[in-house]
Amino acid sequence: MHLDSLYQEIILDHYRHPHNKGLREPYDAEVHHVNPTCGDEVTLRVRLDGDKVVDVSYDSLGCSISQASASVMTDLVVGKDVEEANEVHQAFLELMQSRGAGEPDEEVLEDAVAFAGVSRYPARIKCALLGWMAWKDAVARTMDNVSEATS
Amino acid sequence: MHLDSLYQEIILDHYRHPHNKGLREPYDAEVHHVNPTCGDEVTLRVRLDGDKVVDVSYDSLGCSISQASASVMTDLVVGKDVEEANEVHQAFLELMQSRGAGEPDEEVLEDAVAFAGVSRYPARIKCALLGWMAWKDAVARTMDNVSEATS
Amino acid sequence: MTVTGTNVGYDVDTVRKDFPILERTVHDGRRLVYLDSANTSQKPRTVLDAMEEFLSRHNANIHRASHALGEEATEAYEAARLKVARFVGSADETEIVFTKNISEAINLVAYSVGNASTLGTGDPRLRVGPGDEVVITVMEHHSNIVPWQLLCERTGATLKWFDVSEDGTLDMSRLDELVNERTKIVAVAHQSNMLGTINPVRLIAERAHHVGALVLVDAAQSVPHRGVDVRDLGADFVGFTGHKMCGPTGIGVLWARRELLDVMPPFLGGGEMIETVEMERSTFAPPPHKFEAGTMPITEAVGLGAAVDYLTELDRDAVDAHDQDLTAYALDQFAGVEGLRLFGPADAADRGPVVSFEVDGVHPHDVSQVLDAEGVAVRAGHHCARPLHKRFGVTASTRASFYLYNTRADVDALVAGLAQVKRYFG
Amino acid sequence: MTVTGTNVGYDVDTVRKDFPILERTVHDGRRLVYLDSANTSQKPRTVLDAMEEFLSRHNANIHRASHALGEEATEAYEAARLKVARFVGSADETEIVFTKNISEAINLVAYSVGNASTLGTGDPRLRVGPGDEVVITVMEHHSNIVPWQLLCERTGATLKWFDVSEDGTLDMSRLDELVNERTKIVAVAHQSNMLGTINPVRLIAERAHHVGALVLVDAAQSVPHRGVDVRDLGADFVGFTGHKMCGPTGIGVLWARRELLDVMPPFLGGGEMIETVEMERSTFAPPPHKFEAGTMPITEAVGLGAAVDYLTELDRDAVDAHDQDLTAYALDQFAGVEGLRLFGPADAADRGPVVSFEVDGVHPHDVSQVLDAEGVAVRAGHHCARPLHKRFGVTASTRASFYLYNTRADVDALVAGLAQVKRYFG
Ligand SMILES: Cc1ncc(COP(=O)(O)O)c(C=O)c1O
Ligand SMILES: Cc1ncc(COP(=O)(O)O)c(C=O)c1O
Repeated sequence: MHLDSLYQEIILDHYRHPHNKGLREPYDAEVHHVNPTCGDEVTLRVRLDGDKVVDVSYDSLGCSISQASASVMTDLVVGKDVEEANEVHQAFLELMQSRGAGEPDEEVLEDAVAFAGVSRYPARIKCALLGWMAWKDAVARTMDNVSEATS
Repeated sequence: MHLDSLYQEIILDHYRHPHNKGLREPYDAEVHHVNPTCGDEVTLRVRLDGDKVVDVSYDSLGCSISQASASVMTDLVVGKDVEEANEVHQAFLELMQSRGAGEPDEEVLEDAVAFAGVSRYPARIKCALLGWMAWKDAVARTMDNVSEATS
Repeated sequence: MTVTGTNVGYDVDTVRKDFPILERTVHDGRRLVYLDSANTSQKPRTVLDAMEEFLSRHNANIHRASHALGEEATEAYEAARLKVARFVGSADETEIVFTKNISEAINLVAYSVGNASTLGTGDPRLRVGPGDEVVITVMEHHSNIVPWQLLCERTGATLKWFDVSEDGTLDMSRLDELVNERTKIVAVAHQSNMLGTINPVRLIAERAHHVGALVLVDAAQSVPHRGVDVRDLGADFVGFTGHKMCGPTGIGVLWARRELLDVMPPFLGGGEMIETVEMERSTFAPPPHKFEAGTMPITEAVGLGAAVDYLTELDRDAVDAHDQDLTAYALDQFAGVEGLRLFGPADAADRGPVVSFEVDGVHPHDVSQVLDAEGVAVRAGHHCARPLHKRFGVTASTRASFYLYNTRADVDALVAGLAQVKRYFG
Repeated sequence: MTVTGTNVGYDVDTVRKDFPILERTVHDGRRLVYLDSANTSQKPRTVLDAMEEFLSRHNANIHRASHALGEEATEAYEAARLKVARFVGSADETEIVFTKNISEAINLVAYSVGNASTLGTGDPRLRVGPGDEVVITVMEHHSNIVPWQLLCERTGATLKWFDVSEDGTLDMSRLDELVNERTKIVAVAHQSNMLGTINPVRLIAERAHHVGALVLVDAAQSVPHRGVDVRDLGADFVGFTGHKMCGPTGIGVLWARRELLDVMPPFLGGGEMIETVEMERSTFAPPPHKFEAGTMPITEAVGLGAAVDYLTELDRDAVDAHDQDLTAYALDQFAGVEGLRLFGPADAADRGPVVSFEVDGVHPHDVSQVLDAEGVAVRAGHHCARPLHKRFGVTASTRASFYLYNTRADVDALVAGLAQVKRYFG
């Protein structure tokens, strides 16, 4: 049944047992993002140390895809340099735009390869990206704050 | 050729030799009407004596149908009581709405029976009515003026 | 009228044959169970044919062209206006203004009022400013919220709203307080697109008129189903939208009392809405043309006319009875689904044919995804009624909606799909 | 490109077969000679088929529905946006806002600017008030006049305009005076719908940008015919309309630089244009959705996409050459018609394929009526360009316009019809 190509076991696992969920201190920036279609929400905090992503925590309301994606995302970016993390984000974006034809690099995307099937469901791509968008925004704000503070 | 059902000889005659054209003094009310689609215009003056239509004069820019109709209209209303004239107007309106199926009463409409064919050309009905609309408006204003003056 | 199963006054199997799309399958051969008509309805063959016939035989611009096609096109367009007027009980077709959807219809009123307010001249009923109030409800579709928020922002008027009770009905207890001498406009849905609740529009209109306020009714969800008579509603403005009533996209309707259309300033400026244009200033055509700027959705109006014919022929009472029957049947079946929370009135008699619900522990997106895989098309999200969802403590719900081509078998497919949902996410 | 007769780059006889309506006759079997495409164009079979296919196979609401049909419909609608973007040279399809026609597109800009002005916050380029000037031309269609008059009325800004020279070209001599530091917006037609004149938009835009004003180009008459590249035009906003370019009614386009769409306040409020709605206030979606309130003309967008495909496949240069050839031929033939006064540039190279004229002593309504009886469909009136007609001392004119399916035989029929007109009214 093709539903399984969307709801891979990895996704359902992350959905049932999300990683890094719950807002934590300390943090450099907090953002709140909404999916206008369904009202799904995520509040996300980022903590950097120089270029290094030290912590990402979040609270969210949403479907299995958006919940699982946020969980996988935190696993992928915490501990990386911002630049590296952005590369992973870019790879994930490309996967989402691949209309089911993407061949995700498991080295880069790890658990996120499970989202390959989502790219065939345009309505769900936004769900998978909600956490990532919040992450990107939060990092941008952190950088802004830093550059303001040092300029 | 069915054009002839629209452009009856009577219409072309009135078009080429319009009656009562040219603005005259004295008058009780003057109105200016425009056909928004084609920009055709008529300026029309009415002079009443009590309930009697003493004079109607006009100046106009427009097609054969609107010119001829104004000319025929003046013939029909001058000399009548306002109420009688309104009945003629009503009969003409009904003819215009008849979609070619009207059987105009020549006793009432005289030369205006020639416009029966116009009712089959919706785009031209407005042309045929331009002068009549101005007439109706001018009479209404005259009556208003009178009732204001006497109240 | 005899009621036997879903076959109420007409044979639904015959009706289904009128809708070409119902023959198609989705996801590798599954029967399409279309339960999203409150979002947009499907179109009968007669509507498709009317549009095709117009486009391939009579297409021309209207009111402007003095040639055969132009006359045919104008006649077809104006005939559609007449049909729509009769359909909602208006004796004067110049009370029907065509728009692109009901959202535009509501914005038309809000902007016209805004323009009257900015210009500060004309009819005092149309002028709002600081101290004045516009009243809506928590139950509204965003299209009947945002235009009024924007109007209030532009004019300094204050937005107020009716709350909704736990049972999904409007909280009418504060009617006299909410609708008072400061109120200039009351805008309310005839039927909620989430809860299905049918609102006591007449009662609200009476109070509003008592205090001199104007009333707009959003009838997007009611006109497709039940016989709506604009005079009976007691409103000043009634809007509805073509694509939810078997008609095409791109066409909506504003009905308004002619006396109001006469004094309202124009909204969109452009060709065809004018009387005369000088560079210095323009004067405007009488209604409805004053509000129909530019080339209108002509083919779409013709399509809507055909939709109105279709609904009339089917008999609106029969459609209403059919929809009611399905709603009652669905509510009945839902009672047997564990963990299902229904929003809105529990009794089918108090609501239209939309049922929104929550499945315990499963997000609506996931519910609808599993249903879709079974061929069952429902809507998941806030259905453009976010404040109402918030009122019930959720960000989203799953909504099934029924129309004249649905059957009890469709409801059964939905219920079976919900079992599948629970297996998947249980 | 080889030019032989009217067969320029494509075979017009083959092309005519694509347009079902051209097979019909009018007035008891006369061949339809459709010379009113500047009013609205006819539609090729592929456009009709795309709409029919969408309605009978994929119809659903977009962006909202999480089911198979909803995804197909969303994809079809967004694919149309992409096609339109590429068609006019935009690399970013979020710069394409769908409207119901170009009139709405122009009103959208005027109202968004008006809203920015009323709120008094946000980007200063969008705020106009007393002392500020909006510049248009005497050559504009009413749809590019009235919205600016209404804006000026609401905000206290002043409307100015370019005059037109006797030869039908824009009087550019006062450019620097008209477009000055007080100017906030310049709105100008790319091609006049009465005279055919093609305006030096780029030059005007350069001056406007030099003084910090924004530029809107009304490309309703140019996009159907010649390749229009929005970046080449140098404008900030470009509008055009589906029904004049082989597409359906009910759909228009506003292209705008993304950076401007980002800072413009919304126009119509409603579903789908929001980010989040609270009763107290709402925030809005990013462009283009911010400007697409309510259910959009979905089928119509799909139809427009098919029209764009059709024009692209035919090759726009070929269409342009074909139209030019017919215009030149018509001007040639007109030279032989006694008592015919042509409005606008005498050289086909300086104009688009519309020719407006006067027949000495015969009113345009009567001209067009006689032509219609011969099967020749032209437009009579002021063509929604009353100030321009006044400029040339007439209240109305007769207009013939040519498009990709017209032939030299059509022009011959027109000229023969004019002889008939003179016999009738001579
Ligand atoms: C130059 C020009 N601008 C604007 C318009 C208005 O287009 P629409 O009626 O599709 O809004 C037209 C055509 O009517 C036109 O020719
Ligand atoms: C109650 C209600 N009002 C307004 C609308 C908006 O309709 P449209 O999107 O056609 O403008 C809808 C449907 O979307 C609705 O259900």
